[in-house]
Amino acid sequence: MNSAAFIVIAILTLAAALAAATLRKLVHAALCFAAAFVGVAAFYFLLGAEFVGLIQVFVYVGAVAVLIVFTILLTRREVEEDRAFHWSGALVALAVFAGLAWAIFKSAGLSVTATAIPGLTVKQIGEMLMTDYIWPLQCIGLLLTAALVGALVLVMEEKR
Amino acid sequence: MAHLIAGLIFIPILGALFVSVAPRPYARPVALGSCAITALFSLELWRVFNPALAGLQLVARHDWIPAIGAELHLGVDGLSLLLVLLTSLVFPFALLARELDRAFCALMLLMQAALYGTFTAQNFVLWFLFYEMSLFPGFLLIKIWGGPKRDRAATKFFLYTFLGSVAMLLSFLGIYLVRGTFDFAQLASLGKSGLLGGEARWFAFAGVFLGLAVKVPLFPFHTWLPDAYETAPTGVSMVMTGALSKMGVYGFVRLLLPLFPNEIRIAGPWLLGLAVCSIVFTSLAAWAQTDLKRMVAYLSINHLGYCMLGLFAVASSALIPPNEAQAALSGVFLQVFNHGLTAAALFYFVGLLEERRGARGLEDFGGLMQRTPLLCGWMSVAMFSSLGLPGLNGFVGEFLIFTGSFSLAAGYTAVAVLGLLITAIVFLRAMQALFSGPLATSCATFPDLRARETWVVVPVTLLMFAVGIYPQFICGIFNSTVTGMARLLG
Amino acid sequence: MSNWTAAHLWLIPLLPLAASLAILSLTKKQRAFAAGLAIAGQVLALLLSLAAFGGAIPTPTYRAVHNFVWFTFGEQALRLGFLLDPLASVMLVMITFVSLCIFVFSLGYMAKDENFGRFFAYLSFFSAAMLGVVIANSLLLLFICWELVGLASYLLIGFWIHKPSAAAAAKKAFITTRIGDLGFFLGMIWLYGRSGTLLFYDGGHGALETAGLLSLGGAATSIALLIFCGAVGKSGQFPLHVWLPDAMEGPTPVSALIHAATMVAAGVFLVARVYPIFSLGAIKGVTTSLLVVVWIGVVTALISALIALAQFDIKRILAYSTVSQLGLMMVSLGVGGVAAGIMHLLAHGFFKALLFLGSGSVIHGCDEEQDIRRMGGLRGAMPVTFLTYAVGMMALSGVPLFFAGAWTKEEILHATSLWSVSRLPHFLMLAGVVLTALYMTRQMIYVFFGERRTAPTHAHESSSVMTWPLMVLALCTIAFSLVLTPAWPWLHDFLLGVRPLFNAASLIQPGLFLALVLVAIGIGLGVLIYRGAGERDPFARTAPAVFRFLENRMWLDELYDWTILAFARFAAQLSDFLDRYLWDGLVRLGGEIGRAFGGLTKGFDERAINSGVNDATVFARGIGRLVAARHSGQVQTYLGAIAVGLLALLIFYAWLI
Amino acid sequence: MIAWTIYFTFAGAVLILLLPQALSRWLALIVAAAGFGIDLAAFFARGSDFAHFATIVRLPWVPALGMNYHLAADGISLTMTLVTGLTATCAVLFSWKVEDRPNEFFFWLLLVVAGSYGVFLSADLFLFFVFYELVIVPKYFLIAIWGSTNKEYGAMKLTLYSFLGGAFVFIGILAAYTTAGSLDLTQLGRFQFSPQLQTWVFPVLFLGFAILAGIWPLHTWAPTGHVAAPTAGSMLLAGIVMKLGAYGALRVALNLFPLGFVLWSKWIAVFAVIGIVYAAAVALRQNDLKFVIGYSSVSHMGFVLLGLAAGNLLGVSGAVLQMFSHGVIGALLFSLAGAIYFRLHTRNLDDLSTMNLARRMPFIALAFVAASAASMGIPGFSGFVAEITILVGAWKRFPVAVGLTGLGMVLVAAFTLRALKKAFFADARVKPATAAPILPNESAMWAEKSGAVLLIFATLAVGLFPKLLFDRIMPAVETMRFLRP
Amino acid sequence: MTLQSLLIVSAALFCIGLLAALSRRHAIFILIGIEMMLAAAGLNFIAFWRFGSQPAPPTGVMITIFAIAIAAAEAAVGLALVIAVYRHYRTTNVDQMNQLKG
Repeated sequence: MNSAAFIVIAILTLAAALAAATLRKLVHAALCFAAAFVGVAAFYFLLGAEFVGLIQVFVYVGAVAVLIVFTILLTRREVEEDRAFHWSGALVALAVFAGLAWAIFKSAGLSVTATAIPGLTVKQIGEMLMTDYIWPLQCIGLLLTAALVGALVLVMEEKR
Repeated sequence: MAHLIAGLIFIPILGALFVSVAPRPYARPVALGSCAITALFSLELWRVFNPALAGLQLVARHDWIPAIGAELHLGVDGLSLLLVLLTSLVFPFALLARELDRAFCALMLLMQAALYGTFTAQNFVLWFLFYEMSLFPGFLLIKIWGGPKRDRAATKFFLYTFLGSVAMLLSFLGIYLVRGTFDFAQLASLGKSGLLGGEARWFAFAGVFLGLAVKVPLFPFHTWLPDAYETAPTGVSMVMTGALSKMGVYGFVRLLLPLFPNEIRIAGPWLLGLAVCSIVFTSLAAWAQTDLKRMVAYLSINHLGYCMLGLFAVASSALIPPNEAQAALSGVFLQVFNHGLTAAALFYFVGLLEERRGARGLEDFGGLMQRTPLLCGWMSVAMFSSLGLPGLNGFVGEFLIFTGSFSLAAGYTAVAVLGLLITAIVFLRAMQALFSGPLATSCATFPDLRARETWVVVPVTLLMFAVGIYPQFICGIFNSTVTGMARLLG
Repeated sequence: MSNWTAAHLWLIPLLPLAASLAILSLTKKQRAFAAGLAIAGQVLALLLSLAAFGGAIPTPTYRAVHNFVWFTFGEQALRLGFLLDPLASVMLVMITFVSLCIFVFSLGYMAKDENFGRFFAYLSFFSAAMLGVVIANSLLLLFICWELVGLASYLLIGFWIHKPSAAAAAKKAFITTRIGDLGFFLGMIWLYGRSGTLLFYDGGHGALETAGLLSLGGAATSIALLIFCGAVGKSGQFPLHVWLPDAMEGPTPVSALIHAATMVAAGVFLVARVYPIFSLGAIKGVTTSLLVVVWIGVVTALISALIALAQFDIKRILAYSTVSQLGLMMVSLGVGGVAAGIMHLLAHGFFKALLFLGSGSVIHGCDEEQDIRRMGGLRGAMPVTFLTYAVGMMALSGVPLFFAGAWTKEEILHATSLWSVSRLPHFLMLAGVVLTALYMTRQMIYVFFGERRTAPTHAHESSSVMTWPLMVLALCTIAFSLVLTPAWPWLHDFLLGVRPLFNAASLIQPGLFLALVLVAIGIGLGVLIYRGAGERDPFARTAPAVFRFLENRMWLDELYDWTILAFARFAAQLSDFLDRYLWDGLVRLGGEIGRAFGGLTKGFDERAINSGVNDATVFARGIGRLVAARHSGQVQTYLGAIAVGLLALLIFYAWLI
Repeated sequence: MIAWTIYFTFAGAVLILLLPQALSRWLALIVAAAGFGIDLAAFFARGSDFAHFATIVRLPWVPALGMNYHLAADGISLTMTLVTGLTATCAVLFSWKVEDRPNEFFFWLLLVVAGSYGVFLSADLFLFFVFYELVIVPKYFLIAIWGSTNKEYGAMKLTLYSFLGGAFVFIGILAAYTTAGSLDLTQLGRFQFSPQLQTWVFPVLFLGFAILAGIWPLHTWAPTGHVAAPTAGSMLLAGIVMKLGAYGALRVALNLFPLGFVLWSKWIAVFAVIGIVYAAAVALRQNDLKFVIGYSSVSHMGFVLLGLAAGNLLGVSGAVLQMFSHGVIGALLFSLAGAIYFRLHTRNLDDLSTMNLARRMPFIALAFVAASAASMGIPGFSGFVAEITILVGAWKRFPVAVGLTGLGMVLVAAFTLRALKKAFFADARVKPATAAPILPNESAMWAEKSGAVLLIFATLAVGLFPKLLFDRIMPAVETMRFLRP
Repeated sequence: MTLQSLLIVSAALFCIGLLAALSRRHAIFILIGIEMMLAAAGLNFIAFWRFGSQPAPPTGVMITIFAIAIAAAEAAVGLALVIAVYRHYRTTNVDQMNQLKG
């Protein structure tokens, strides 16, 4: 079952991602982007990291995708299509992929299958966040606040 | 009593410090005071020195740089004491030679310290330290206070000597590598059996020889000297000829002869040839000079050539009869002292003339005898002393040198005697040009010897007479040393 | 008394020396005091000498030696000593006596000189040194005093220092004698090296005693010849005689004392003193060294006698005559007549001093005029001088019977006639006698006879302080012959250490007649030739070329000037040149090579190494520019670069595994 | 205790940024002097173990990769920290009159010093490398902002060379790490690397370090860098930074790869000797005083490399002593050149020769004379002892090299003398000083005086009593592995 | 479903993101590409956690959570920048934004 689900999800995700990267219309691309991220979330579910998957959906699909669409709308008039495409980028990407894939295949001990594990509960995650990862959490909080403020400042109209 | 030697070395350094912080008018008194103290120290050294012993005395020995076998090893034997006394003698007079800056006094005192150190150090590294220490003051003294052409002369003096020093240093490093010691006495005891083997010994020999030959200087390494002495201020010329050039001779006696007896024996004819060239060519060159100071400078080389002749004659003979060796060595030591005294005095007189006339060419003067009989009289004494007139100091040393070396190297000595003749010609020519004839108008207002000058001239001249008439008081210092050295070389 | 004097022999030279030093410390004003000191010193020295002489008379082969250690070197001692033997004692008396006369004469002669005191100081100093030579029992001490004598001579010749010619003559004298002295010096050190001592007599160990002489071996000839060099220089023998005539630039008393009576005789004395070395291993009284002595003497005697014929300076004539007589003495020594030579030396000391003082008196009287052509007819104006001069002239010419010179000369001729090698010296010396008489007659005629010529219009006799010494010396010259006659050859035997015997018969000898004849020929010829001679010399008229040759002293000075001196000067200039341009040039070349090397490396550093690095940088930057130009410097370029970097890392990783 | 130099200096650097400008130089002086004091105290501490690279502090840093914060010290390190402290103090003293952004200036300056302390004390390769690279950046700013003649060029060249060297070093470190699996210098010092590896890693590593030590022909950064740098920058460059390279070569390259060293040592000697003679010859023809001194630094560092190449106790000890000695002498020479430039705004020897400086600046002239003497290797100054020891050491292996070095020594004397003559003792009597009126502040300030005196004293003290240093250096050298490969 | 296959997928996702970031000229596409690469990295973390030896502390999960948070912040700031830049230059094409050019 898992394998089948994996294959399906993988195909869907990659296809959506490819579409997001190559479609000319910005809005379409944004939608595909959202779809691809749903796919990634599905992977998380599949791997037993349900909480992360949920966050992925909330943050990306719920927030980032919407943000992108808003941005597109805000700058819509002039730029709704992006026709320019540099094939050199594709080449580089392909080469990198080839290299990575070669490295992955070459590396021994990667073809393991998952063993059963007890589920990772949200409670556990919360406890860890509040104990071991308290400093990173605080930093992230600070960062998010700063990003929020920064984004606001950037976007605010200059007062004449 | 070993602190006496250390005191000798440190007092001039302290004096230099005092001089450089003292107000300008006090510079010379302070410097002279320092000289007086060191002179007292030297006299005390003479008093406690036991002339009956051949070896080192008043030895002070401490670790210094164990890594390279350098020790603080001081001591005196007869030769060292003689040169220490000479140094103590020459410097006060040199300081009296002209009006001085603070820096001038300080540098002179530094040089004095270096000289005391050179003459008493018994370890090569320490010796080399002092040997080189004299170089920089010498350079600056010429460079700053010298006459025309001082730049070139000072540079040549410094670089040439430095080149020699480096060669010598490298040679000694090589010796140290093989023998593991820098101690003079130990090296000397190893010299007989050959310090080094193969080609290396010739390199080492050549290096040491070059260093010392430049310093003395020996023909043809002498060309720095006329330039340097000519341009140096009077006091510096006095010191350089009176004491500094003795470092080279001392080095020959202390280093080259004991360390390389076999090499010298092989190279003997060549070395003797150089010594003879030194004697003949430089005196001839002196003849061709018109500048008084340059003339005296050349004659200075000539006189040191006699020392070299004596030393090489002793060292290059296969079988050294003790009598001749003792005669030659005694002669060399006496000559070292005498030349220091006489040549310094000559430079002093030339300085007096230059001070009065503002020039020092032979043709710049004339008929001085009528105007300044005292100056001429005393100066003539110095000149006759220099040309080896009996009754004055120069003769005794030269007699002994020639006596010793004639038996050992008759042919060379016979040629070298020419030097005595040419020296006489040179001096008489100078006397004729300076003292006789009608009084030159440019010299018509010369003052005769002033009181201050008399205080320099009279003691020095009396000493010349004293050594010439009763040399025993100088010979007594080094007789045992000579005996020991002759035994070592024989 | 004699023992005391012999032991305190050093007092004799010391007294004049002390006087000399004392005078030097006086001021110029204290003239009388200075002269008094000098003369007092001399008188005391004379008295001591007489005492010593007196002590030496009673004992034949008297020899008092007093040695002492001068200084020690190494384990050895250098010893000096004093010696009193007949030779020394007669020399002492002669020197001090003649000196005293000359000192007194100088009182008058130098009276007007500014440096009167200094003159006496020098004279005293000379006297001290000369006495030192005489009493030395060590070749070294002799050499020391010998050199000091040379110094004194130098100072006195150049006494009128404002005269350039005097200074030049002084220099010439010192240097010429020093050439000989160098030989002496070498001989001395050679002797020392061989025998290990320089003492003449040392109780059997001296250099002149059997053991010492034996140790010389084959070197004796060379040593003797080298020592003879010194004598040649000092005694003005050919070829080093050139300085002596020039030395007449000094004041006349100096010429009398040094260049006639004493110093120039020192060479003869030296040869006599070390005669054992010369005669070592002699076969029939002949050795190589003595042979050389003889021939040098012969050549000198003849040459200078010839030159004397053609001179016009009154003192120069006497100077050449001195040289000639010294040659004669050398011949005498060489052929074995030591005593004869010394006797002639002593006699010559008296009469030549007399002649010089006489000439001094003439010069003084004629206002410093020295050219005999301008004198003439002074007989009347200067009677005392004339008479004493005549005595001297006859003594020198060898007029027999009453004059010392005749006896000694006869003795020498006798000695030469006995020489086993050749008779030639004998005949040549006979010719010399004729020549001597000839040139002295010429001088007498020019100076004292004939008409008065240019200069001496108001010529006058000298003061008594000058004439008295003349008279004393003239008397001595005559009286001295008493101890020289073959009838009672006291001096001869005293010198040889034999008791003299009186034998009136031996007064009459064939040689004496021969001498008489020869002198008569000489004087007669002189009178014939020079009678009525004017400004122009008769000889110059008859043989102008020969005369000019002789007048110019055979051009020997010029010859030396063009050959030896020119060579020496050239050598000096060459040495200087080599020093400046070759030896120093090499040093400078070294320096220049260093500088050039510096320049080369500097260029290499800037052009090759540094610009190489710069070029590489520029090249790298160029590539960067190229890449940047393609992507116009965007964010994505950098991103791409990162990706490429990732790839590179991957490849590196691949390479690692 | 010695570790505090690092912290103290870093803290001081940060603090300086916060303080008002007027106080910055005082704080910098205090910090540098305190560092120097600590160095002295550590150096003369009784009973210390100078022979071994004894750990001072060791904290895990990135345990997974085996990186530790590991500091250690032996006689060599202490000697190097001593010269660092001394040079730093004097550099501050000679920067007393920096008016332009003094806070930042002293900040960067102290950063260089702190980084150098770190290099000399770190016992972990990675830490070592971090400190090593840390020095480069402040150096760039010091030169590019406060420098003179052609400063951008000089700064960039210096930085590029440094990074190039750093890259080589990094490759070497990676190789060592991947092979031995440790970054700890003491552990690596016991690890036996395979001969093949040593054969190629040693030259890479050594070259990386030697670039910073100014090895010929990769030396050209040194003169230009020195010339471009401000006085204090030159002093630090000559006094400390060049030593980083030599120290690294000794501590890492030689000690870790002794077999490689044996294989390559003769080439090191060849380049060292070329460097000595060549740089001296180039210096003979330079007209900028600082260029002369810059090339002299290269020549002197050649001695260090020659000593290292000798690879025996005397040679290496001499090399360490020469590092100290040149640190002091180079700093002294540069400081005096800087003092002249500060007053006259020229360093051109031809210009200076018309100014009669010996009369106008007697103190500086005197100090320069002493510095020249020391630089020429006149006995009594530290240079002589170091050179003689190096030569004794090198003689055993490279006799010909020693002979050539003698030539180099003469050339060194020649150019030093030339610079001395032209700068101070030119014949003003012949050419009267036409230009350059006497400026008001020509006599040396107290700061300069005390700095120069301190340096002269140091070189004299070491020259006369080298035992002070040798007693600490030699045991440390003796325990090093390359002596017995 | 092996670790290998998951890594391949994440590598593919990363490269697609790279493609977007490199080849497109619109700022938003670049942003999208970067987000994809980040997601790929997160996927790797989760995968390594899941396939690593168990039980293990959920470090991978935690890092992913933080990465998502940071990515969100980044997206927010990035988009705000796009808007600000658009206002300024009236374009969102990065070809015209070359202020970084040296």
